[in-house]
This record gives sequence, C-alpha cells and structure tokens, in this order.
Amino acid sequence: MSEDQTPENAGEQPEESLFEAPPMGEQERMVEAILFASAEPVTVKELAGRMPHGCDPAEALVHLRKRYEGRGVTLIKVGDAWAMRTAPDLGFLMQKETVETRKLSRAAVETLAIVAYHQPVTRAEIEEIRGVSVSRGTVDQLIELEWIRFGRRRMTPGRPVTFVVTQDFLDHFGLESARDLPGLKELRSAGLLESRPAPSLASDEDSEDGDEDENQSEMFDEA
Amino acid sequence: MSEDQTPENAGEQPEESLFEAPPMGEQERMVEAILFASAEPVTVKELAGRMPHGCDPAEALVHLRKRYEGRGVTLIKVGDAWAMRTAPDLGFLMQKETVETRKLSRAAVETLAIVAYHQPVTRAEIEEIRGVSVSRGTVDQLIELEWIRFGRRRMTPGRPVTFVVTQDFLDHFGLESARDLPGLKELRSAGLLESRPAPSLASDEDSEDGDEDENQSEMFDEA
Amino acid sequence: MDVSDRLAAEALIVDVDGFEGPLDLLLTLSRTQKVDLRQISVLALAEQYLAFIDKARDLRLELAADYLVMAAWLAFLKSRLLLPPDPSEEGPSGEELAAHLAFQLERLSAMRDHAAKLMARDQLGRDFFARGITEDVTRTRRVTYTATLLDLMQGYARIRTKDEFRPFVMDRDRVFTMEEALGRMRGLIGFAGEWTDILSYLPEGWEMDPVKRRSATASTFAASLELAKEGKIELRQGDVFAPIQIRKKDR
Repeated sequence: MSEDQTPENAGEQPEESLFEAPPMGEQERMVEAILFASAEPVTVKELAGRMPHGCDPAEALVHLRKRYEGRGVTLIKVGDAWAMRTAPDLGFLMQKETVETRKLSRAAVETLAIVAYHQPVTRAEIEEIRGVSVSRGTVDQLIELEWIRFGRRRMTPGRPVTFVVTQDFLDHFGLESARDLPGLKELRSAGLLESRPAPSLASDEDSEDGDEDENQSEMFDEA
Repeated sequence: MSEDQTPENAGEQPEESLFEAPPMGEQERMVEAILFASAEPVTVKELAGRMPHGCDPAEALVHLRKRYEGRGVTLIKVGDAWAMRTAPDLGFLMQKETVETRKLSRAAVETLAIVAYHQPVTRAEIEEIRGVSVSRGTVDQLIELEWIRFGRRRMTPGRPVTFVVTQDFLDHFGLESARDLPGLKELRSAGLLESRPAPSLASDEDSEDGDEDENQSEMFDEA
Repeated sequence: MDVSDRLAAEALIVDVDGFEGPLDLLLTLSRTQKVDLRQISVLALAEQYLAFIDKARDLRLELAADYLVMAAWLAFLKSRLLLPPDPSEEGPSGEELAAHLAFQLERLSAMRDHAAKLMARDQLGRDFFARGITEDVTRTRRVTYTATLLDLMQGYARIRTKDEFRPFVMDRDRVFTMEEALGRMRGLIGFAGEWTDILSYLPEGWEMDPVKRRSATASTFAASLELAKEGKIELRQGDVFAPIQIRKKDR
C-alpha cells in the first residue's frame, strides 16, 4: 500500500515514513468502527485525523460502502460527512405499535345505544333521552370508531344534523340491521333490564321507542 | 398467497397466515438493522416481537454473526441478548467516544468481583470474605451503575437479600455470561469459591464472634 | 520477634487507615513471608500482627475495635499453637483455626487478583463501543375500543329504566299530581252542595292541552275517590262513560 505514496507526501508528514499504513482491509475496519460508534456523521478529514498516518479513509469508504450495499445498514453521505443508517426499507422495524384495548365509556355506550335504537337522531334528542348533555368528544369518538356517521339533516328549524349507525357498527355487533336490536320487552325477559316499575304508573314501560310525550300519554290512556 | 386461506384462519390470525416469513437473507438484514439501531443488547424474543410473523431471529443471528466475524464491528452475545460492538482492538481510534468513568474505589472493585464470582451472595458473606464491613455507599454505587442488583432472598434465618450481577455488567465487561468470568474455573477447583465455615470455638470468647458464626452458618447452608 | 520483623512492622505503621480491616492488614503482613499463602506460617503472622498492634499503641494511633478483636483472637490462637493440645479442651485445634485463617487470606487474595483481572478486561465505553447514533424505536400506541352487544343493550336499558321515573322528576309542568288535585278540591268542595261534574274541578289552563287534560282528569278523579273514602263527598255515575258527578256530603 505504501508503494503508491509519493515521496512528496512522505516529506510533508514525517510519521508516514516511519510506519507503513495498515492494509486496506484494516482501514476499512477502522472506518467501520468509527462510523458505528460516532454520535455524528464523520468527515473524511476527521477520519484521516483519527486513523493512523498514511491511511486513505476515502478509499476505505468506497470499499465499505460496497460491503454494506443491500444490507440492513447502509453507508450514507450527509453533507460532506459519512454515517451509517438502517436501510430505509426496514424503517418499519423501528416502530413498535402497541394496541391497547379499552372498554368504551358508559357515556359512549349509551350514546351509541340511543343512536342505534332511535336513528336518525339529533344531538338534542340524544341529550333529551339521556337526560344529560352529550360531550363533543363522545360523538367524535364514535365517529372515529366508524360506528356512527352523519345522517340527513332534519327538516325542522335549524336543520339539525342527525346521526345513524354504520355498516361497521352492524358488523361489529353482529347485526343484520339496526331493527334487529332487541326491544325493551326482550331486554327485560333476558334479565337485562331490572324490573323497577314506577310507583302507581302503568306497566307499559316497554312501549317502543316513540318520543317521550307519546309514552306518557299512552300510559295515561291505559290507566 | 391468500388462496389457501380458510376464512376461519384469516379471521383469527391475519398476520400469521396472510404472509409467509421473509427469506432468511431478509431476516438477516432485519436483525442487522435492529441491532445496529440499538445501543442496548436486544433479546431474541424482542427481535421476534419486532420482526414479521414466522421469522427465526435465532437462525438469522447465526448467519449475521458469521458475517461480522473479523469486522470492525462485531456481534456479541450478552446474557440472552445480542448487541453490536466495535472490535476491542480498535479502541484506540475512539478517544473521542471514550466515556470518562468515575474511578471505582478499591472497596467497590473488590465488592463487585466478590458478587460476580460468588453470586448470589449476601452482604454478610461479602463482609466475611473482605474481613471488613461493606459500606452502604459501596453497594449503592454498584447498584447505581446497574452492575449489581438484588437477587432472591436467601432461605435462611433472617431471609437476607442476595446480590447478583446484571446484564449491564456482562455488557460492560464483554462477557457472554457470568460463567465466562476470568479464572472462574481455577478459583472453583482451588476451593476458593466455597463458603468454608470457621471452626467454631467452644465458648464465646467475645460477643462479636457471635454474629460471625451466624453468617457462617448461612454460608454453611449454601454449601 | 527479630529485627527485620520489627522493621517491617514499623514500615507498615505509617498509616493504619490505609488498611481495609484486620484481614487486609494480615494479608499485607503475610507478603513479608514471601511464600505461598498455603504454606504460610500463621504463628509468625500472628506475631507480626501483635507486634504491629503494640507498635501502633506505643504511637498512640487510634485503632478500630475490630483490629483489637483480631489481636485478641490471634493471641489466643498463638497460645493454642504453642501449647501442647489439652485433651480435655473442646473445640477446634489451633491447627484447624490456623488453617481457616490461611484459607481466608488466600480467598481474599484470590478475589483481589480476580478483581484486577476483571478490571483489566476490555470495557464498554473504553475499549469497545456501542452504537453512537441510536435509532429509537418509536412506540406508537393505538387504542381500540370495544363494546359488546350486551354492553349496548344494557346501556340502553339503563337509560330506559331512568325514563320510567321521568314524569315525577322532569315533566312536572305537564303533570297534575293527585296531591295538587286534592288540595284544589278540598278548597272547592265546601261550595259544592249540588251534584257537579268532576271535570268542572279541572284547574284553569288544563282543559285544552290533551296531555295536561288527561293528567288533570286522572288526578282529579283519583282525588275525588280519596275524598269519598274520607267521607267528605259522594260520587255518582249515571251510566258507563257518563259524566262522574260529586257533591259535598253533609255529616
């Protein structure tokens, strides 16, 4: 290797003549180790400064680059410096996706249930049925889950948007259609509804989902 | 690929059945990229968790280790994990990367060696070997360096805690396992790792010996 | 104790603090014997140690208690080693005790040597290096929410169960309660000497709205039953669906 050293160079750097530069294979190893351990990209000049005299890091880089071609790690040039990086196509390995399953909040479950049983339903109607206001986050969450979506606007003053359940919803809950949802009577007979008849009121709580006023008048009619 | 999928499988484990494991060359690249990107040793289990389903990181590691033999960067085993490290003979190039470590006190070095060679070892046993009490600071320092940690409690009266060395310790000293400690075999065959009880004196010459005897009985139980 | 021993002890006396306990001191003293620790003369070592302690006392150096305990023990050991064994004496012989001390010294010495070997190994961050630019694994957390059909139905059931109580809590403005009807009728009944349709007792403003009318009718009817039970009024109805009439009952 030292044969290609011109005498001029040797004259400039006296150490060169004292020791022969290591073989190119060794120089390649050195460049490899330096680039691996360095926290920042390293310039050729810096490499030369750190390697024994007479080394040719530029040439070593050419060899090294070839060696890493197609590997999981590649040699890249950053400005006038060099660095090792994982191959771009393997970037997915540097991501770890953890999937966390959480139970839907009670507010979300109830809102979802109301949309399912009463669709198309406006936000005001949901609030009326639940008796509490529905937070934006709850609706957004259900939309994000793609379990509810916007339906047609209601043709009433203010033209409020309505919500309906999606096909994803039906798929998730194993329903052919929202009409397959069990009615209150079935819920009760399945033991899902605690039987708490209101005192002195008629027994027909099971009246299907009409609106509240209707329910009440029905109750009185039967009294 | 998907033709042979029965719908049941597809539903249950989409990842496993939809894709075949990548060819071994690709798996080798993946292991290379992951190990390159990490400063900490990575276990085979972690590798498997990050690579696509069906990969065999253990086999890929065998290939990769061979590939890096004699390079400037090598693949080393630390406990049950693997890491990329620069070849030790190139340390001289790394003055820039060298981390100045706090010089360990003689007490700390000896305590560390005793834990490494005698592990699991109780504080009383360390004191018995060194003939002097172990200061809290010494143990704290070694724990802080993450070179020793608490092991299981010894099932002897008082249930004393034991100390063992950590993976960081192995990593720091380039050891594949604690069995590779220098001169371990010789020490063992010379009987110097046995806990040999002091011949107990008939009468209590002085009260201080009382403690000593207890400690020794612990070591006795171990033997 | 010969002169050379004394000299050696004197050289060591400079700094007692330099020793890490009596065992360390003994190990250092043992080096003057220049023999394998397995061949060491424990008797000579004991004498060296005791001389050292004496010297330290002469110089009024403060010695930690464990140095003195060791001195006492070595004096005892020395006597056992020098005197012929007493068959009546129990416990280990002087030789056994000496052998154990030698073992302790050898073990400490071995641990020192191996500690040095360990520290002489290539070390991470000094001789070999980890990756300089690490690429952290970015952890993305994806949260999926689950709910079962059961959750859904239970949620709905919860709301509907709540609805049953709503007339009492929420919709009072459209419900005329029996208590209200009773109060109203008790005030009016004094004037009702003749048979009067109970519908005339409906409060003002409750006759037109069908919902309110129904509620007021029901509660007024219920209240009249209550008043009849109390014996305050009489009730009559001419025919099915005919108007129900009431009048004050005179006692």
